[in-house]
Amino acid sequence: MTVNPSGWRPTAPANEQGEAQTVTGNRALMLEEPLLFEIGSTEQTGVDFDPPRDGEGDHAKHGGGGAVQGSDPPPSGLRPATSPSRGGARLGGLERARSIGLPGLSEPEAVRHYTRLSRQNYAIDLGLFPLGSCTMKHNPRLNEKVARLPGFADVHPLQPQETVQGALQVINELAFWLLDLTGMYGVAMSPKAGAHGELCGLLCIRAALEARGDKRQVVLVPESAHGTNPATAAFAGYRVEDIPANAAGRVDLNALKARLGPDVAAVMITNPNTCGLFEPDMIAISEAVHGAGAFVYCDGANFNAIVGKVRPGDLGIDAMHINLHKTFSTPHGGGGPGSGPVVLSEALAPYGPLPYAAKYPDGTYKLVEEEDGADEHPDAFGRMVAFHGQMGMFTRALAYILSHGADGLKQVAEDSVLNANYILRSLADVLDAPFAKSGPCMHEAIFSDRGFAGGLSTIDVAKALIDEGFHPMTMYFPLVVHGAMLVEPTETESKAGLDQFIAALRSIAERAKAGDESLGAAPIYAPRRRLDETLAARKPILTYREPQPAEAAE
Amino acid sequence: MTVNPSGWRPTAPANEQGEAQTVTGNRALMLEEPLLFEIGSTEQTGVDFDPPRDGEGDHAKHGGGGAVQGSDPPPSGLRPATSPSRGGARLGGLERARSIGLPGLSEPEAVRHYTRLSRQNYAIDLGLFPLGSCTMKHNPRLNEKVARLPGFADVHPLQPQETVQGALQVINELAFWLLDLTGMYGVAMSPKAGAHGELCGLLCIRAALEARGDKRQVVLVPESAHGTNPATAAFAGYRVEDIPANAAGRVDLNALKARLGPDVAAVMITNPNTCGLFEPDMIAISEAVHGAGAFVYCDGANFNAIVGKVRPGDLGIDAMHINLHKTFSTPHGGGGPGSGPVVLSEALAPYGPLPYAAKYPDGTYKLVEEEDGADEHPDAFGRMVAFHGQMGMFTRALAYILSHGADGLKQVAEDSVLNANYILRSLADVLDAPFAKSGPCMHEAIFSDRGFAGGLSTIDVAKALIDEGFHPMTMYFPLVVHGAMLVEPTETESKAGLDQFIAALRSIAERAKAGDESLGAAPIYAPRRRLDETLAARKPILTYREPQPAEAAE
Amino acid sequence: MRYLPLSDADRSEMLRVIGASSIDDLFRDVPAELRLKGPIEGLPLHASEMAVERHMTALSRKNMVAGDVPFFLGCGAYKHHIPASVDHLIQRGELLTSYTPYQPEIAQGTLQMMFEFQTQVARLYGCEVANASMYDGSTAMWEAIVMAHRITRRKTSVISSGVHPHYVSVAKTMAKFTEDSLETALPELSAETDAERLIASIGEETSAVVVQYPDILGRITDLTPIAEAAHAAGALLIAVVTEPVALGLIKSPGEMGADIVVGEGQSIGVGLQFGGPYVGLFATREKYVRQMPGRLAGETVDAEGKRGFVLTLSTREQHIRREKATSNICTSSVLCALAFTIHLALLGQKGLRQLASLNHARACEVADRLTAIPGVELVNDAFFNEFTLKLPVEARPAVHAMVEKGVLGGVSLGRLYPGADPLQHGLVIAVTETVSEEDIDAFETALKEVVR
Amino acid sequence: MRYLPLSDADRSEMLRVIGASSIDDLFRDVPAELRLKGPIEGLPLHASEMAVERHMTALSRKNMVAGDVPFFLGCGAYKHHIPASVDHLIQRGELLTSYTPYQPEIAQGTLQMMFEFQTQVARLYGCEVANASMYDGSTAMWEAIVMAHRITRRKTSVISSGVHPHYVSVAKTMAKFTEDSLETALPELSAETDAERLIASIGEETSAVVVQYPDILGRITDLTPIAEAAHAAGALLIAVVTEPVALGLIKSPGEMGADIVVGEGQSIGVGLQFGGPYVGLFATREKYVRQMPGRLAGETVDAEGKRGFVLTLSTREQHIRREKATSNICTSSVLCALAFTIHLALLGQKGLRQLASLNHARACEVADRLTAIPGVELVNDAFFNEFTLKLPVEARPAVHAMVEKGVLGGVSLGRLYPGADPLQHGLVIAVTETVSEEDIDAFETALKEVVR
Ligand SMILES: Cc1ncc(COP(=O)(O)O)c(C=O)c1O
Ligand SMILES: Cc1ncc(COP(=O)(O)O)c(C=O)c1O
Repeated sequence: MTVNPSGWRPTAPANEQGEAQTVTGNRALMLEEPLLFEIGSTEQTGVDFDPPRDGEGDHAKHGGGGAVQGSDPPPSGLRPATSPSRGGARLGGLERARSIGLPGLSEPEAVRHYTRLSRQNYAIDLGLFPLGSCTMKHNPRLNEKVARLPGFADVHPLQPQETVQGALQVINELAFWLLDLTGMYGVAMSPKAGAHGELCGLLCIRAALEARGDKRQVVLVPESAHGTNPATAAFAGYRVEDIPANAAGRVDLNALKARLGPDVAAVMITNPNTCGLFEPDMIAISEAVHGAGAFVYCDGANFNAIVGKVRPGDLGIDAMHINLHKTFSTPHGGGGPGSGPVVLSEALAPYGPLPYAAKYPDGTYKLVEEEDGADEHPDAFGRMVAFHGQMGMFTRALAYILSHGADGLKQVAEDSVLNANYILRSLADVLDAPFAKSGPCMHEAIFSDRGFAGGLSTIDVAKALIDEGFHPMTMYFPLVVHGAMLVEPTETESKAGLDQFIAALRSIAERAKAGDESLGAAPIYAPRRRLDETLAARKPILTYREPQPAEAAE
Repeated sequence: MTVNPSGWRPTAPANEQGEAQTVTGNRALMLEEPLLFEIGSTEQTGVDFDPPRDGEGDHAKHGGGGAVQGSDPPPSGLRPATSPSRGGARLGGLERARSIGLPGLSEPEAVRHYTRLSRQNYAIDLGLFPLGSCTMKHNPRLNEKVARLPGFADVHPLQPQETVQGALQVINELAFWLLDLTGMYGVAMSPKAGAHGELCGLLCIRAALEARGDKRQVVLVPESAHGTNPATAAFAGYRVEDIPANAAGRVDLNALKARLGPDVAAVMITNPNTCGLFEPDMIAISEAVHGAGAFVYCDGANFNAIVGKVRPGDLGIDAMHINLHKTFSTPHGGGGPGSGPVVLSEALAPYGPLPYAAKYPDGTYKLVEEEDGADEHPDAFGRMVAFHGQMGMFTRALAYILSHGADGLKQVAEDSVLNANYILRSLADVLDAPFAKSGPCMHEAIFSDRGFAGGLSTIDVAKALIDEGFHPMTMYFPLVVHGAMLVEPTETESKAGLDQFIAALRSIAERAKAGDESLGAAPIYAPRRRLDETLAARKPILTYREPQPAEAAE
Repeated sequence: MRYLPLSDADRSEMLRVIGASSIDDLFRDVPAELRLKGPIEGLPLHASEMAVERHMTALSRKNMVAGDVPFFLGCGAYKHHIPASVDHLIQRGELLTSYTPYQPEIAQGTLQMMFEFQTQVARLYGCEVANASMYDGSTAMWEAIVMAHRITRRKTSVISSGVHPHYVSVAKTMAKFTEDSLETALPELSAETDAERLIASIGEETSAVVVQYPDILGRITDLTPIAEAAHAAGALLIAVVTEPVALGLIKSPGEMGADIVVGEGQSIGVGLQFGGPYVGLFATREKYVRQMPGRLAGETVDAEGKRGFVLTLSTREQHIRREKATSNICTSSVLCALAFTIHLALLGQKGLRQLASLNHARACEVADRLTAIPGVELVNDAFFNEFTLKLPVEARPAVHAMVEKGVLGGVSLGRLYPGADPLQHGLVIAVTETVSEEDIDAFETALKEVVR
Repeated sequence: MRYLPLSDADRSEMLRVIGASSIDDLFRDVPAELRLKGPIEGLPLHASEMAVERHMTALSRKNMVAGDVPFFLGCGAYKHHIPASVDHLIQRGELLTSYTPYQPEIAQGTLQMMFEFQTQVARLYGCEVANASMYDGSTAMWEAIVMAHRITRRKTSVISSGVHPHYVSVAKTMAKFTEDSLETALPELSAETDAERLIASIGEETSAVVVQYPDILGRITDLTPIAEAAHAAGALLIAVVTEPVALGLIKSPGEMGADIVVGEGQSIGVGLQFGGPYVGLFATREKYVRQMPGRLAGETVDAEGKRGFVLTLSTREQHIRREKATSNICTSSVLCALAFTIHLALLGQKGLRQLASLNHARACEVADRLTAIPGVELVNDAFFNEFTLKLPVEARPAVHAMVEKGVLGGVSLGRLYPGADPLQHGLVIAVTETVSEEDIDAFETALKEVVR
């Protein structure tokens, strides 16, 4: 390992503040960390094994210890099982001979490597994370605790059902409350994330249409929709067409009506939409769509704004996915795992996938799989995943729903909307808010880059927020707003926290309008300055390659 | 809360690098955090209670929820016990009327407050923590896991003994291995930390002396001893006198012999001593002390250097405390909890305190308390603590000992000594190592500030190490070395980590000798620059006081 | 409510600033008649943490815990010991509560770990590149089939009968809608895999051959001939690995010529969790990277020339390419990938090899012990840590009978292939390092009793 | 070995740099004949994490878990529900694995939390200042007696019969060696505390009066008269609080004139842990701060004028003053103090008051239910969440008999005061928010049966 693990060299351009450089490249608590492959060794391991017996001689040389040596009192747990004389003899000649090239770390090195790396991340636990459309709310620690109860964490998906009644009850109870909160008829629990839920919903629609021998080809998607919507429609074999928006940032009802026809299978609406606005014509939209023999898919990623306030089932929606990792607080974990249950209308429920957890009058629970599917759920369109869905997210989401309860969830929606409108109105004088005149927003506030001095754009504002100690908002999405800044504070932010954010964004916005070039250099205090994404894409380096001896020397 | 929670004001002296200041005072991931009392409110709480029943109306107004409202399936766990109509009626008129002034935080605010604060700390998990005499080694995560098993974490100290056999077995097994590793005769498990163990040891000695009607008044302690040694001797009612050291940094045997006499109760030796040196005359010392009718107390804080290599019992020691939070890896936690079991010679064992966990031939365990003490342990000098000692540390230390085993612990001592000598020899050319000529050191290397340019001292080197991403070594201790720098790497550091540390310290040492004034400004990258300790001591502010309206305004 | 920081005073002050008279004012776009008047019906009001914890604990106790009994289940999910430090580290707020690393300057932790993960997966699979995770093994397999379709512009894939039946149903379900055609078959209780059938059925319409290694019955066979046959016909070989620990001991699919290797990563770092969340692994050849689904972390430099990492090749992805994306995946399974990379970094090659050989040795012992029971036959010639027994009785009732004796004694093929009569006597048994001598004794005793 | 990063190659390279021929070369100061030749005898060789975890788990399962049964024990250790976030936070490496904050520039996290803790403790106790923690309540009480001795230059303290017997034994043990004299007595099973005896026995040799509040029998009484009497005689009042939750509902000792208030903080954030580690709380008047033992965090500014915190008034402490220090304490119980401050910050005044009133209401209910059992009498008039019953039978066997019925039904005074006949029928019962309706039913049934 080189003394200075970062790429930094004294010859590299000294940064603006002409900082005193350190020998290590570290800056006190901001520590540079080399790659695993630069510090680990294939001869090192952070996992010990109990001593070999005959036949395990194979890894005797790897030095398992002799925990069984005479000990008084003899630690009962410390006796490994013996193993047979024939170990290693039944691999059909497929032994892996070559080095795999996987470095190992001792536990102290590993804890330090990952602790240091983690400290280079921003997270909800550090501060406001107003990433629009992502609902980065606080993740309750109780949820982490219950998900780790051995009765949930250490249970195999194929255990006989009499041994997993509690697990099935969790799925069933959560399904029950999701239906209660959405006013829908059925729910598919197995989708692994929102996009997977979208796919599940569209497949239900397609199955329903095919059941009536109807081969429709087109799915209509607003321009403002999240990328997963068109991608999913295409993945499900549909042709995607745009729905135009009106000046108020909503679906243009008349344009939609005009386009509807016998070739349209479904309309995908996001409500509240990605501009953070509720679709006031939702019922008219649903009626028009149903009138044309199509179905209404609702992207429920923004359900947080209305949970406990209005039930999607009352809006004429046929299918909607719910991101448990957004509205129901399961941690995002740097990019998943998520969970995307899909609630279904009476028309679509029969086509939902297998398996599902059913409750029987005698209080027992059953996982309905292919075997019983034929009788109990004959029209199921199929199966979306191996096993039964994201159990680890179900336990967390159920704990969250029971913790908040009916009163708490209503408050969640109200506070998330209140926080967003507070930001919207507190900054409307310095930032262009294209839809502000059309009234209040829902859970997120959207601004444009209108009025910024030439050469400065949304990204400069975003990066300057980093220096101020905040995660930037969603940038340049949705596409319908120029240089969009989509700010979703969520309900778990305090007023004091919002006030600090508003003050910071206000000053940055003023600098952007005044043409303060220094914004272009932001961030200056983060672990890294702006990164060269073009270089990364032009010649992709996607895995580590050991340096040639020459380089290694340095 | 003010927008800028730190004391920083634009008017304050801009720091050396003339950094661009932020509105919030934050620097990207280095976040300023106000005091709990500045962000919390006495009306806010992060703990919910279940709904009031008659008589608990008392806190009904605090809005407990109605978890019991009709729910299907009824979450069984969600029913609180009812309470009587007389609640609050039996306080003997002592109700607390006045506001307590304790602010509360919601869970999201609390998680953020403490996460941000934690990020202002250095820790073993971040990097090398070579604090001499403190043995800051890696704390295995397995230990944290086992200490939290409900069977250990959720057991009451006064449960009937038939319900805590496993807990008693842990104490007994750990005691068994500590005796095995030290070659001593008995062990007192209840002391809460090293200093408490010292006290326990001296009280055993005093009890033994009094048992033979011997009222000795003096305890001899080397100048190089840790402050707790003389403090403990005084606390136990003894007069403290110095033992001089020789040029090689060891106890001056002849001077000691000369001082020994009928008034000397005990000699407190640290071995390996606080200069990181083994006392080669230890046996001669013990013989001399015993010859004079006194006892040998050994400060075992440095046991890590010799564990599994030599048994203190073979060195003629009568009592020695073991810091489980050093040698046996229980986490230091920012200043405890620790645990300081004391191993005793045959001469002192009868006087050890109550209670203790005894194993009986039938395989059962008994906690011997005052009740049975009279029969089973009549000479016990008394009791050191309520209950039975640091169970949470015992489980961790036992897991550690079993994990390392006999071979692992020997390796621990060897690697800790190897690492220290590697540092000693790698820096001997740039730093003055007063005892280097006398041979190898044990687990820690000591340097002096000899050769630093005028105006620069040990503290400047220490603070510069902070910028380089390391915790400083122990400074100005022991007192016998001028500007002492006591470096204890421990065995859980990799060679690569040591090489980086050596390179950093080398460059700083060179700057110190060259008189580089900028060292005086270090640290510049830490959450705070050097703090004014004189001001803190001159007018102590030890608790928060709400600002007067005037100040509050700003 | 403990998760909500706003006080009533804050709320009214904020409404004042906004210029709204009431909170409902802000919901004015929601048709008034549909707005719920009070807390929604049915759901109880909020509950204390203690009450919720007790409810969840009560539910958890209705399940039989794998770690509490002799346990021998596999078939796509394996019980391995996970070092305590893994869970400790992934619970750090900076990893647990961060989002997909869209802002690389303050997401280097996740990005570097993704890059390290990609490298580990590629090396474990013997491939050139890997992505930063898919949902799980079953969805990864479908994405691989679609990817092969894109690369070869062919629509027919031949799926080995040794592929996990859930994986096959997922593929069949999707194929219905994408008009891909899949050739599938039921496995047979024989030591032979269907390699020959596969090779025979490769044609010029074939986009890919899909094989599982080790397969659903625990069988392992050299993939080289299949790879050669596929390549000769211009088709790809897709290999599916449900037990990554195996690759510490046996050849990687990449070494044997597989073009795309996908699989389940659950075995390493993730745990059983009743089936999810798990983590899909996905690796392939460098030349196909632009056809690959999922997130990719790539190396670059920052404005000061320091090395750093970013999400890259996003032009493959839905948020840029929308309907033209290689997949609709967005949120994947990064936290599980972090657990995987941490556990694998702790193991390293040395530990992984020890773990794998310990698993195999233990499995061999169990196979010997159980086949000594009269009437019990071993189906496999070769296997890693999982093998199939042919019992003298139907396996499914036998499994339930063993539960009565407190033993979780494998997965019956009847559970996986309901109605497939020739398979009803098949019992698939997985043996890992967590199996103790006492566990083996208990299993042996229980099985003896239920087969007699 | 998994905790040791050095490889054999590293070791020999390092020996080369050092110029030593072997590792034993470095141990040359240790008499050769005493150096162990190989691994020490007796102790087994190293073991896998899995094996150690299994051994420890097996031991843990030999204990009856408080949370699994109806549980009513107190007497200095109380079972309260601790929010999951508390343990999550104190497990952050930056808090768990840091040392005493000697380098304040990189220890502001611990230091600010200490400062916040000191403020919370002072306010809870109704005092001006508090330190950053002692080992536990019992050692804190002894330190308080020594401190009073220093302040008053008197050596006799009068200890209430209501003080926890373990605390008294600790004090007696120490007093033997410091020549302090302590006046103590056994408690009586009456509603009255010994306040009058205490007042009566105050003389001009008295350094301090020591009372526990609520006391060992759960009794609470106004401390004001005792404080006045003590002050009139130039003595101090030391109050001991073993259940801090009580102070959410009843007057603080400080409000009633106590000069030093010490106690056990375990109830808040720490948990039962079979008796340790716990955390000692220590508060007093500003004017006595320089006589106070233990660490203190104080506010100051850094070179840029930013507010920061440091350890201060160290001239009281052993590392500076050595034999003249106010105490020999060094490592105290900071991590438990952090758990305490986090839990108390989550509660806040509002939550603490709710928690305390819930505890009291529940305790009142249990007292009513149990005293309805024929022959069972309530000793207390006033109490918080703990009270004493006089049973018609000896309490100690009754407690064991209840264990047979799966109920942990309180602490018998026979356990605390072996041989003190008048107390043998006394049973001390603590009731907290964790007690459910079902627990109360089970307890009532069990007690009925054992007293009949
Ligand atoms: C509006 C919208 N739709 C769909 C998705 C996709 O959900 P997921 O990332 O869980 O697949 C997201 C999440 O980013 C979203 O914001
Ligand atoms: C040499 C020495 N003796 C005694 C002690 C006191 O131990 P503790 O802090 O556990 O009371 C220490 C710890 O700092 C020490 O280093």
